[in-house]
This record gives sequence, structure tokens and C-alpha cells, in this order.
Amino acid sequence: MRFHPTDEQLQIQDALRGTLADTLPPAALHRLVDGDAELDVESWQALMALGVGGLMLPEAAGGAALSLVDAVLAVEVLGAGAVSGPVVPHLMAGLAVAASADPALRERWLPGLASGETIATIAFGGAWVPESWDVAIADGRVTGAVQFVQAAGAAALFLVGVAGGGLALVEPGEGVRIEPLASEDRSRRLSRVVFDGAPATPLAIDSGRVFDAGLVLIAADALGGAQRATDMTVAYAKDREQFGQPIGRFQALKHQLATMALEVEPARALVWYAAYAWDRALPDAQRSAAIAKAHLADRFTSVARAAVAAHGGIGYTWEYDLSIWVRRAFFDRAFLGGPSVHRARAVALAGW
Amino acid sequence: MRFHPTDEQLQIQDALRGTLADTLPPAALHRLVDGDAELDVESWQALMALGVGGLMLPEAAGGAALSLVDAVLAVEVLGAGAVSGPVVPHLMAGLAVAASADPALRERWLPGLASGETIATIAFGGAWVPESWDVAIADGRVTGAVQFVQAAGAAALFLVGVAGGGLALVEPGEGVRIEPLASEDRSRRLSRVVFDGAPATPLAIDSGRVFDAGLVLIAADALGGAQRATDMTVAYAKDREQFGQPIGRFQALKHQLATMALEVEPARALVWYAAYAWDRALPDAQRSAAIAKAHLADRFTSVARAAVAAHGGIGYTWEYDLSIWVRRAFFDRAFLGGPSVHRARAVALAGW
Amino acid sequence: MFDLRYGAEAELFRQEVSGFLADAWRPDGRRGDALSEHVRDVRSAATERGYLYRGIPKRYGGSEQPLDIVRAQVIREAFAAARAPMEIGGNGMAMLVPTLLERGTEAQRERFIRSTLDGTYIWGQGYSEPGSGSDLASVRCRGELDRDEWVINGQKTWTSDGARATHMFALIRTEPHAPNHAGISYLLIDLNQPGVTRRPIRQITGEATFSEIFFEDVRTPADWIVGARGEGWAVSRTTLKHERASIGSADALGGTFAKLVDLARTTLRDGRPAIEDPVVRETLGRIEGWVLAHRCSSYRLFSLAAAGEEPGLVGLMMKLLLTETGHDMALLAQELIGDAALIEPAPPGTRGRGSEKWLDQILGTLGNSIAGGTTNIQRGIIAERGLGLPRDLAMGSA
Amino acid sequence: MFDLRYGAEAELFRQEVSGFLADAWRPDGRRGDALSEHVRDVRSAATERGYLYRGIPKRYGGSEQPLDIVRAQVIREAFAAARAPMEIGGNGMAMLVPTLLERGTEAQRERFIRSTLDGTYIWGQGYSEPGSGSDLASVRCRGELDRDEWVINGQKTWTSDGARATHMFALIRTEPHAPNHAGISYLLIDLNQPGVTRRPIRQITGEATFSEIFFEDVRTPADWIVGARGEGWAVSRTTLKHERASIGSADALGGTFAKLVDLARTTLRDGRPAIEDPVVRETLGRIEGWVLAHRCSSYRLFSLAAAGEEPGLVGLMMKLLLTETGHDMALLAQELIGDAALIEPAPPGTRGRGSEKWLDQILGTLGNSIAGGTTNIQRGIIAERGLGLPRDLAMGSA
Repeated sequence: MRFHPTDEQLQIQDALRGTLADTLPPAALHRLVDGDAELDVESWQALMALGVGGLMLPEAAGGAALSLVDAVLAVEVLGAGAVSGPVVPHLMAGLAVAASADPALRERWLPGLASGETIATIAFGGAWVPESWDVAIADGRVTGAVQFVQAAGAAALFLVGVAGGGLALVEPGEGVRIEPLASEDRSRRLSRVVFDGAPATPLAIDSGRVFDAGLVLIAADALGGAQRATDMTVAYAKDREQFGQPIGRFQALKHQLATMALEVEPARALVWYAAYAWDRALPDAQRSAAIAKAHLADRFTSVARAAVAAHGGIGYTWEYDLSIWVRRAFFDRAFLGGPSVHRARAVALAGW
Repeated sequence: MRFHPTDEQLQIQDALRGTLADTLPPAALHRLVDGDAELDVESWQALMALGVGGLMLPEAAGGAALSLVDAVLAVEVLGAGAVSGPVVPHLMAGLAVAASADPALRERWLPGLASGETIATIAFGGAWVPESWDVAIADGRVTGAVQFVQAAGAAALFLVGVAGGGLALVEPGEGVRIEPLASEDRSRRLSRVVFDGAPATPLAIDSGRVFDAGLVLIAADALGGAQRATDMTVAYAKDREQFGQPIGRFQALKHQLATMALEVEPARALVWYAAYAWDRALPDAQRSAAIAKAHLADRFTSVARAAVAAHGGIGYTWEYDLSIWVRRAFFDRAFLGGPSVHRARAVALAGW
Repeated sequence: MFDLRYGAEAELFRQEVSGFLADAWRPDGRRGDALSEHVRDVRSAATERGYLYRGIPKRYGGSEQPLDIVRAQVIREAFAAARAPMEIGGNGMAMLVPTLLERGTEAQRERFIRSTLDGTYIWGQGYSEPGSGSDLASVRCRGELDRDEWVINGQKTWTSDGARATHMFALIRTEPHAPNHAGISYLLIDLNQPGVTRRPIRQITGEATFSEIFFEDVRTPADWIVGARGEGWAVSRTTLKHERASIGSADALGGTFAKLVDLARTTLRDGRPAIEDPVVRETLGRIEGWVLAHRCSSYRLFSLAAAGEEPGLVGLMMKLLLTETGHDMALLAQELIGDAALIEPAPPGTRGRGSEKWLDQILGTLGNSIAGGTTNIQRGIIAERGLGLPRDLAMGSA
Repeated sequence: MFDLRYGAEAELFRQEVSGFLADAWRPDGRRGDALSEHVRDVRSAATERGYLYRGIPKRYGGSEQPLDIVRAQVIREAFAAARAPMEIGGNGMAMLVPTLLERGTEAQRERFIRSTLDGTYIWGQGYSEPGSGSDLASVRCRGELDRDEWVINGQKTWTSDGARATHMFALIRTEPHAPNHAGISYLLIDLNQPGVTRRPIRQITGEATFSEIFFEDVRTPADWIVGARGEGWAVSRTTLKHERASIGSADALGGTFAKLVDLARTTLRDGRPAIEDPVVRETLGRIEGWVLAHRCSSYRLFSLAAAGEEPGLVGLMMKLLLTETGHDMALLAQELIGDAALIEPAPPGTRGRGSEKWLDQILGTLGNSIAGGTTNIQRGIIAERGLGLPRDLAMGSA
């Protein structure tokens, strides 16, 4: 029986944390946020060099063949570091291709996805959930617009959700138009992508599994973000003085910080469990993914708000790092569907 | 423009507060709670002698012809004192009879209601709201069971809600069976009342107005109860020492007390407004009554819980006075319909 | 008797004010420069008739009217109905002028009040410093008297209107050897001089309504001190009491709530208006209880003020109530706008009512819990001044 | 690799335990006296085989097994599945026995442990006093040494099992001139003697599971002191560490949640099950997030304990999480039961599952925030021990 990270898993987290902190320090993050780049290339490449892209891909393709539990442990750390670039969509696309039984397809894409040379993203239209996907597919071509696609301009591969709940692979180029959006979360840029008869390769896989993995991964990103917002606030409270005392000595603030920690720390095992249930394909895997997404989206939102309040004025400024995670909370809440949607799904799946 | 109590209104409140404290001191209250009496007769008679029964009744009948605003100011104080006996139902019955155009009926009942010699209560079946009343009326006789009737054993007059949303007067005796219930709020005892062909006098009045007045009055009772629970907690925090300090000096507790006060104090004007809107028959009178009932029921519930938590162990004992108001909060929440019911009504009335 | 009507005398007065505005005010007068001749003329005529600057003596440009809360409210309503220009607001009117009236010298009043009323002087508040927050006793920006001038060095932050302010009233440490409060003086500073650097503070919303102001050997005359040396703390606590109670301003919450209801009506979910969702209805219903409690409490406060009575406990709560209810509204709005939270709202002033514009509101409620003291400070005030609980140990005699 | 299964070795062990129980335990053995011969025999045989009292040396009646969190859990599960009697619980096992093992004299261990394990001695905890609450340093109940006996006078309160306890372990002020903690000793007291008066404390629910205990010249032998004079505070902080981590006990929250879902299914509203109401569904969904977070965190803590690692931050949070989630469940239950909140629930143990029985749960959650330290104390512990924030000024060196 084991339900906490191994030393090896902790070492991987440390390596990722260190690499991201080195390649995307606060100054670089602020440049990214204030600039127009689709993603921060240096940190993306560094993470890919560490094997993030192939975490769950087969060893034959150059991947590490690890589990979703390993992936959430990684993504948590990357969320805490405000990773730029489409880590979660990229991992989802990799899972989709790896699930395909078509050897040609696997050979075509998996090595590049594993090495990170090929950047992939997802394009799920409608209201995120597979039942609502609305890109039409006919005669190997897709048509339709998808509202929110991360890092579309950098992607060499789109995993597109098509009407009826299936998935297809599309490459940029013919019949693919990208319209960048002003993204609220400036560490993860979104575009509208219009498919107009673009050539597509349908995947004969269980799209629900890919979607559920995405929910758990976004929950892990939210967990990392919430942890970072809490850590920043605790550090600030220890450091900042008022009335001759560190403000972290004032009982009301201490209790607010305890409440923030109470939102984050127990949620960690929930994310692990959702990943574990997915890895083992347990009967409650789908429900757990939905619950984890809903719960973590709410926790990140709530903790981000509390962090700003606890900081006072400085927490409300653009230049202070916290603003970056406040906006990431908006992203994690909406991306792949909001809390009320996933809660309603979880309740319905329980048969209540 | 005036929207706060006059000196005269404050004096009436003082008189009521003093009389109730004198005639129903904590010891008497605990006797009542631990005993079987339908109501505390001494305090009831003392309040009636002060004119509570006739507050809103015409001067010709011995009443004071005051407004619902005056009544809520009175009932707030009585709720704070854990008044026993059916003050709100009695006032509602009085309003119903006074609204009738039938001079014989008025003459028969109003003087006794005003003086308090005649105790009246309400018997609203179904789910409280007039649309749901389900006692059948035919040939001047009523048939049906009403689940929760306050002080039924002491009442000389029942204001019965009948199917279709009308009201009728019924006297105890022939065709009226009273089955006392174990009441959670032991300061206000409830019975099940079964009407089995009891003679009834229908009232040709607007039953909605009577019901709305009841909502506002119960809101006022809840306001008083919430105020009392807050006052007790503030007093306790000033008095009780821990770690060599009054606990009211600990910032976390101070902020909890501030939050309790924040629930209670602004709600006061909301209750006033609901009464004022009823008095003037303003277009938003019905909505305001529903909002006031829902809001105050929630505030009383919340403040009662917070009061117990702030007291620690002693607040959780039967013998400490606070338990009486905790149970009154249960009563005020459910009686005449719960918060979600009235919120849904308010939203529907707004046409949203 | 409770009565929300203002009464016959007030309604007659309303007719008088409305009549004046119908004659004097050209509704297109606001176009172009907000300080156009016409606006100036109307303000000046309105002041002459006793409608504006009522608490300010005539010799400084006011209309010197007796305190009358109801008349003041009627005036506000009549001007709002006619969309006519009220008093010039801002920190100058709200904070400096009352302070000068109570603590200033005759020379200071003559020098500054009239210019503030007519908009010539725009004042920034110089209280906060980086690291000082709610603890104003820790002010470090220092002033040294150099013959007939104060020489000021240091930094102020969160100065509202800092970009366009012409002057600042500031708390400056002038007595370096006195403890905490006792070393602070209240100085007036001309911001249009060398040595003053302004840096806008970009907020989390992207807007910049506040500034940091840096002083490097900035000079101000020795007699631009209000109160005595070392009295700055006490001087800064002077507040405007004259006809402050108002109903309209308190109902900002009601305005936002109406917009929230609108948002719920117009947002579609699975093709149906979101407002048909029982969860949305229940949440709106809950929030409305707080909104009404706030509005009705503003009636109560207005009534107390009109009767010359103290506001009491509820007067300490209005701001916190606003913050907390605003927070609840923001959460529902965030739920309602859904994916629109992924895109930045268009800049203020641009056309289009995309639901993503609620993002500013949602982020803005974060700012509310900071502006004017954090909610923790507010709770402390309610507990101590409102409920009579003892001071925190940690706060000492602050 | 994450793996929630206990592994092959553990499953073999489960078979062994289940096999033993299938042979030794007659499922009707609980009927009648809970301490019937049969129960006694099974407990004794189970202890001989190393299933019960694993952390206690054999010479005091235990089975003296090496620490094995997984085996302990398997034993709990196997006994629960067979509905077989586990160890005798209560304050004696949970608090006194570990204290004696760590701090008691050999004579005390021999005198008390075996009698506690077999249920002969039932222990009440004597820490709280009226007015002492979380501040145990303020204990006033005093003991004076009169030749070879302590003479005890004063009062203890919130003594669980106070009505049936045979003995008490208590914090008693024996050194009146020493400051605060330093004056307190840890004494054992026989409660069945003249001078002991027990008064049940009726709780807000109507039940009385705690008592006040009054001492009037009550005597206890001089050597019934654990640790030295004045060391009582430190002695009382000894806690049971052996195989404490468990999964089942942490899922009390899950059990209540399942009942809450049942309540929502069976409660009708306008003729439809309440669980079809979207507001109820949303609220259940919200609560389930917390319930699952709690359950999964208990897996995590169990796993850490099995690996011999420290529980860390999340270990400080389980109780508060339980309290807060219980509170949320109580609020929904109150909404669901509606008018049933107007009637008292039938006494415990009586038949009928009226929804008003939830009232006890609803009121009980009020008690949870008090039992074992108020939520404010819990938050303080999280902030200080968990997040490393400085101590409150007001708490001094407490």
C-alpha cells in the first residue's frame, strides 16, 4: 500500500521546479505577460529536455511510460511555476495518439511529441465536454470554429474534438485559420481556430479517457497555482511588518492563512486519487476526475482571492507576481468546463 | 422623512423588554423549557396588559391602531426575550378579523383579541403558503389536519387556512382534536390539530396580506433572537478570561463577533422596510416580506451557530440560556416556510 | 411614524431646484471640456442659490447653508435627474477642505479652499508609503525645515489621482526623534516642481488609477503645515461631517445587483437564460437579502443624520457590507460569464457589452477589500468601536 | 508506485485473522452483557495471537507486536467484517495506558494497565474545569499531601464517560506557589469513594455524555502520581502513537455524507425527490469534493505512517476539515428536513427514522467545533506548527 510520492517522484518534482525557476524566473515571466509571445520557448524546451512531453508515452517512442499520477505530480509543480506553453493539451494529445492502435500514426507522431519537438494542443469546441463537441467531420476533413485553443500559433498538431464525441488529428496549414485572442491569463495565450475543410485523421479511441485525463491534469495545475499563491502569502506574512510586528503574528490573518492551507493541502490527495483511479481504470475514475476538476477550480479561485486580500495593496498591483496566478485561476476554472458543469456531471454519474 | 424609531417607539420597546424580563426571567424560562406548559401564562398576561394583543387593532376595539412597523419593533424585543405564547399567530388572527367587513364578527372577537383575553393562533396546513393550504371547507364546516399549530391547547380561536387560499375562523370544541407534539423549540409548543367537520366562519379578506404580515413578524422575532444570541456572546467574550486575557481580546474571536454583528445589525432596517412596505401597501410589499423572512431566518441560524462556537463548551449545554435561542432559530426558520421557499417566491414575484 | 417621503417642504424645494436647473443648465453642457464655461457658470449660480458647497463659508467660495440632510439629498437627486454637474469632488473636497476649515490658518483657507472648489487645484492624498499600509504611524517620508521651507525626501504610494493632481496633502515625518505618531506633520505640497516623480501603479485589472510619488529635495513653504509640528496624525483624522449622509451613493450595490440580474437574464445556457437555473435564482435571492439590508440601512443612516443623531453600529458596517456583498456578486458573475473569463475585457469606454467586461468587476472586488482599510481593519473597528471589545494586544496603543 | 491495495502478504494475513474469527467468534456473542465470557475469551485469544493490544508489552496483558500499520488496519477490517469485538476503547486505552507506559512507575503499570485492558477500570479524563477551557494552565482543582495520601478538593468538568467511570486521571494543582503549568501534577483517582459527586451535563441535544465531577476531601494514595510533582502538564501531553493511523475511522465523514444523499433521495418536495432539485445537487457536489479530499488524505496519512514518515501539514488538518465539512452537511440537512426541524427527534435507540433525527446531527456539528479544542485553536495550530507563522502575542509562552 502506497499513497504518497516516492523519493524518485519527489526528485522529479525538484528537477522540474528547479528547471522552471531557472528558465522562467519572475523577470522572464513578467516579460512574457507584458509581451505578445505565444509561449516562452526557453523554458518549454528545457522542460521537454527533461522529458515532460513523453512522461506518459511508451518507451519505444522515447517516452518514460509513467502514469497519470506521475503526470499530475509534474504538472502541479509546473502550475506552481506558471508554466507557459500548452503542457496539459500536449500531454492530452500524446495520450490520444498513444491510445490509437494505428502503428503508422503512432510512429508518425509519438517520437516528436515525446521529445517536445512537435508541440501539440487541443481544440475542443462546443461547451468543452465531449457530448458538446461540434466541429463537423466528413470525408477526412474538418469544418468548424473552436473558441479557445492554447498556443495555437506554436502547435504542429491539433487534437480536435468532433461532433459525436470523437477525436481527430489536424495539422496547421491548409484549411486552418488562427485568430489570436486577448487572453486574460497572459502566461497561457489562447486563439480562436477556424477549421475550414482541413484534412483530418480520425482516431478510433475512447475520447472520454483523454478528456478525463485532461480534467485531472488541469486540477493538478490549479493545485500547484493555489499552493504557490498560499506560499507567497505565508512568506509575505512572515516578512512584512506592521505596528512593529510581522503581520503573520496577527491572529485574524493567521487564521486566514490557515484557511487557505486548509483549502489546498487536503485537495492534494484528491488530485492524486483522481489520477490513480484513471490509471487503474477504476469504476469511479470518471466521477473522480470531474470532482477533482470542480473542487480544485474552486479552491484556486478562492485561494487567489484570499491571497490578494491578505497582501493588501501590493497584491492588487500588476507588477507583483501574485497577479499572474490570479489570472491563471481564471484559466483553470474555465478551461475544459467550469465547476458547476463538472459537479453536475459527477452527481449524474453517481446516479443520484 | 423618518426611518428610525421615535422616542415613543423606543419607550414601548423598553417597556416590553422590561416586562418580559421581569415576568419571564431565565429561571422561569428554564422551568418552561423543562416543563409541559403550553405557554407561560404570567408573562403572556403581562404583555397583553401592556396592549401587545391590540397593537394593530382599531381603537374602537380597545386596540392601539398602530402600524406593522410598530408591531415588528415590539416583536423584535419579544423574540429577544424568548417570548412564550403565540404572539405572532395572535397578531395575524387579529389582523384577519380586523380586515373583515362583517361588524358582528368584529364585535364578537376584536375586543377579546385586543385585551388578550381571547388567545388566537393560526392553523395553516400544506406547505405554509396560501396556495398550499389544504383544509377543506364545505357547508360552514372544516375538515383536515394541520401539522404545526402553536399553543393550540390554549387557543380560543383558530385562524384556519383553507383550500383555495381562503381563511376561516374556528373555535375549539366540536370537531377539533388537538394532539400535542414534542416541540424542538420548547419555548413555543406546537400541536397537530385535526379538524373533523368543525363549524367555521369564512373570512372574505385578502389572506395574502395576513400571510405577508406573518412573514415580517416572524422575521422580527428572528431579528430579536439573533440580536440576543449576539449580545450574549459579546458579553461572554468580555467577561470570560483565558490565558490571562478576556477572550474578547483575541483578534480571531473579535472578528467572528464582528461578523455576527454584521449579520444582525444591517438586517434590522430590512425588517423595518418590509413592515413599512406592508403598511403602505407598496408594490414591493409582498416581495419584501418574503426576502425579509428568508434573510432573517438564515441570519438567525448562522448567528446561533456562531454563538455556540464562540462560547465553547458552555454554549453547548442545555442549561446555558443560549440553547433556548438555538432552538428558537429552528422554529423561526421553518415556521411559515423555509428560506429557500420564500427566496424562490421573491425571485418569481420579481418576474426574473 | 416611519415615512420614506421627504415631505411637502422638501418637494417644494425640489421644484425650486429643478426649476433652476431647467432654466440654467443646458443638458449638452457636459460635452467637450468638463470644466467648460457653462459648467462653471452653472456651478457658480447653483452655489449662489445655496445648492452647492453648502458646508463651506461664503468667504471661501461656498454657500454657507445650515445643515439640512434632506435638502442636500433633494439637491443631489434633482441634479442627478437633470444630469447637471454637482460639486467638484475628489480628495480635495472630501478630505483637505474639511481639514483646513477645522485646523487650517486663515491664510491657508484663503489660499487653498476656493481654488479647490473651482477645480484649479487637484489634490492627491499622501498617506500610504510602501510598507506602511494600514499602519500610518510608520511613515518614513521625511521633511526638514531649511529656513523658510520644508525639504521633503521619500516616497508616497497609492496616491489616487496621482497622475493629474496639482498638489498633495501628506503625512511627513518632520520630528525624527519623536516616537511614532508624534513625529509626523501634515504638509501641503505643490506637485508641479522639480524633484517630484510620478509613477502610475498598474493594478491587477490593468488600469492605473493610483500612483507612486517620489520626492527628491522637494520644497514647500514653512507655513504650508496644517496644525502644529508633530500633530499630523490628529490633523489627518479630521473628516467631512457636513451633510455626508446620502441615499444614492449607498445604493451602488443595488446598481451592480441590477446589472447582475441582467447578466443572468441575458446569459444563455443550453439555449435557456441562465436566470432560469434554480441555482442561479437561489444565489440571486440570497444576495438580494444583503443588497436590501444595505439599502434599507442607508435609509436608516440618512434618517438618523437628518434627525441629528449618531449613526451608531450600523454606520461602521456599510463599507464592509458593500465589500462582502460585492464579493458574493463577483463569484456569481464569474460563474455566469463562464468562458468569457478567458478573454480580456475591451478597454473601458469602448463599445460592446461583452460579458467579459464583468472581469473588471470581479477583479475590482478584490480591490475593494483593500481600499480604505482592509476588511480585517474594518472588522476590528466594528468589534472595538461598535461592540466595545478590548483592543488587540498586538496593536498596542496604535 | 501508488497502490491502495495492501499487498499479498497482508491479504494472507487477512485470511489468517478471518480464519481465526470464523473459528473463535460466535456472531451472537455480543448479545446480552457486552463483557460476556465469550467476548472475554475471544479478546484474550486474539491478544494471544497478536491481533489486539499490539503496542502493549505482554507482561501487562498486551501482545507486544512490532509496529505494523498495514497489519493493524487489516485486523480492524477483518474484525469489523466479522462484527467481532475489538479492543476495549475509551480514555483508558487512548490516553492513560500510553502515559503509564511512557511515564508511569513499574508498580503503576502493573496495577492499572491490565485492569484497563480487560474493562475492569473505566477511566474519565479530568483536565477541563469550569472556566479553564483550552487554557489548562489555569487548573484550580487542588491536592494537598496529607502524610501518605493526596487530599483533593475542587471540580472537573466535561468528563466523558463520567457517569460510569471507575477512575479518573486528572490534572491537579499540587504546588500552589509555583506559576501556572509548574504547579500541576498528574494524579490517578478512584471515583468510587465518598466525597465524589457526579452531575451529568445535559447537552444542547438533550443527551448527557459528559459529567461534572466534584471532589470534597477525596483521597488518593501518595504514589498514584504519574511523573514528578509539578510535571503534570508535560505528562498529560503523552499520546498514543502506536499504529494510530487508520483509514476506517477517518471516513466517518463519508458515512454521514452517504446518509445525507439518502436523505435527499427520500425527502419529497412537491412530490419529487429533493435530490432532483438542482440546488440540492450542486450543494451535494460541493460537499462531496471536501468529503473525498478528506478520505483521500486519510489514505495519504495512512501511507505515510506505514512508511514511518511524519504526517506533516495535512495531519494537522483532518479534524478541522471534519468539523467544517460536517457543518456544511448540517446546513444542507437542515434545508432538507424542513418542517421536521420543528419536532424533537425520538430518543436514540428508538425505532423510526424520522428525518427529524437529523436534528441531533445538526446540533451535534455544533459540538464538534468545541470538542478537542475549538476551531480557533485548530487554526492556530495549523498556522503555527504547519505554516511556521509566529505565535500570537496574546498567547504569550502558553
